[in-house]
Amino acid sequence: MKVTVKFWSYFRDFTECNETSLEVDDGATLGDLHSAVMEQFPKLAEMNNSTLKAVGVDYQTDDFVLSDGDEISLFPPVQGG
Amino acid sequence: MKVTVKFWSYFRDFTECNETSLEVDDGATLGDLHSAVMEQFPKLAEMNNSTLKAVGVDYQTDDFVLSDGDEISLFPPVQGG
Amino acid sequence: MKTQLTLSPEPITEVPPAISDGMGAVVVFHGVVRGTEDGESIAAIHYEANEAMARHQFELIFTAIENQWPVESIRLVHRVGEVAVNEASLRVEVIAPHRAEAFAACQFLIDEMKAKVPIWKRAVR
Amino acid sequence: MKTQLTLSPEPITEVPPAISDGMGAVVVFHGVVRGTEDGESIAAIHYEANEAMARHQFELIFTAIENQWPVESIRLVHRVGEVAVNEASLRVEVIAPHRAEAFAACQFLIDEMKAKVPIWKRAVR
Repeated sequence: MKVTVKFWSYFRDFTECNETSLEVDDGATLGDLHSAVMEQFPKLAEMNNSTLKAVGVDYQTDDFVLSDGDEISLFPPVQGG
Repeated sequence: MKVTVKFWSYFRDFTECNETSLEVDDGATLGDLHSAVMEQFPKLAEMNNSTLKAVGVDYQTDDFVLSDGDEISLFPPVQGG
Repeated sequence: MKTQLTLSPEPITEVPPAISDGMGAVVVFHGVVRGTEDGESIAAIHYEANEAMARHQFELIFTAIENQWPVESIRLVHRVGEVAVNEASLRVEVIAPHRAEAFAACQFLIDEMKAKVPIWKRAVR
Repeated sequence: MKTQLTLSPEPITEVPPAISDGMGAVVVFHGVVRGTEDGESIAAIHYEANEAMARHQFELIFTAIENQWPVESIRLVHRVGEVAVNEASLRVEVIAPHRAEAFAACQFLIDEMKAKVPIWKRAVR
């Protein structure tokens, strides 16, 4: 199945990419997807522990099971205010 | 020596008086003065424990030694805001 | 630390904060007269102040704040006389470099005022 | 509880609080862009928002507040795009019956925002 990944803030500088599409296996989790993305964009791996992950408009943990067409956001710690 | 006592808020309703003058002994304390005032205005005695006492613009405790001409304020708990 | 203290019967008008360089946080509190007092409907609250002492006690609180937090400015307006329901009786504005100290100083100021500043209220029915 | 959420590049203008009966406390916080970032002089901060998610996360925080405190209304404006030094990037207004809950809700809202709402900044030199 296919999901979309969006990068935000300086993650875009690391990936030189706003948004990408990935094929993942059925039953793949958000954690699996994050690992695949870090393989594709090694600079993101440095931020592994501080990366925030959302599916749609909600935060999700690594064990969240993805569905076809999901839109994933990966981004660094937020800084509003 | 002579001191002035001012009443504030509903203490004025109790005393039916804005301000009074009292003769006190040399060396009299704020506590002595308060006792004398409560004798003169018995309704104030009901508020004994919640009465706030100032000399001039500063709060003082009962052991504060008065001077001739001091202006004492007696009032109930404050309610600003 | 700049301070401005106003005790006045005039309605409180909103004034934009005067931000200077390096200041990141402005906290403004309005205390507003509510329509009931001890469960009964009221029309207004009449505030009485022992004004000289109130000014002095506010200054003591300002000094205590200056000694505790890096606050840039405090402006405080407390109305005296009659204040109608739904009107503000109090406005406090605290400006500081960061929000933690602005909130802490503003709440400390109001708590101390409610314990020490000789202002009293009387419901007007 | 009434809420109003604005994410906009427009400068934040002061609006008088809309007090309704029974409300005794208004807390307003302004977050202001400071002239230095990590010790270096800056001209502005550029704010980027993941807007759909930011709106949703703010709504979740508003709901958490409604479940904890008797708050009457929250109005929040966060600017996006470039905000010059000494201008406000954030305005939060909380109206509640009493000051304790107004202060608590306002501080909770800002703390939660800083942990969860996808907005990022970039210094403009």
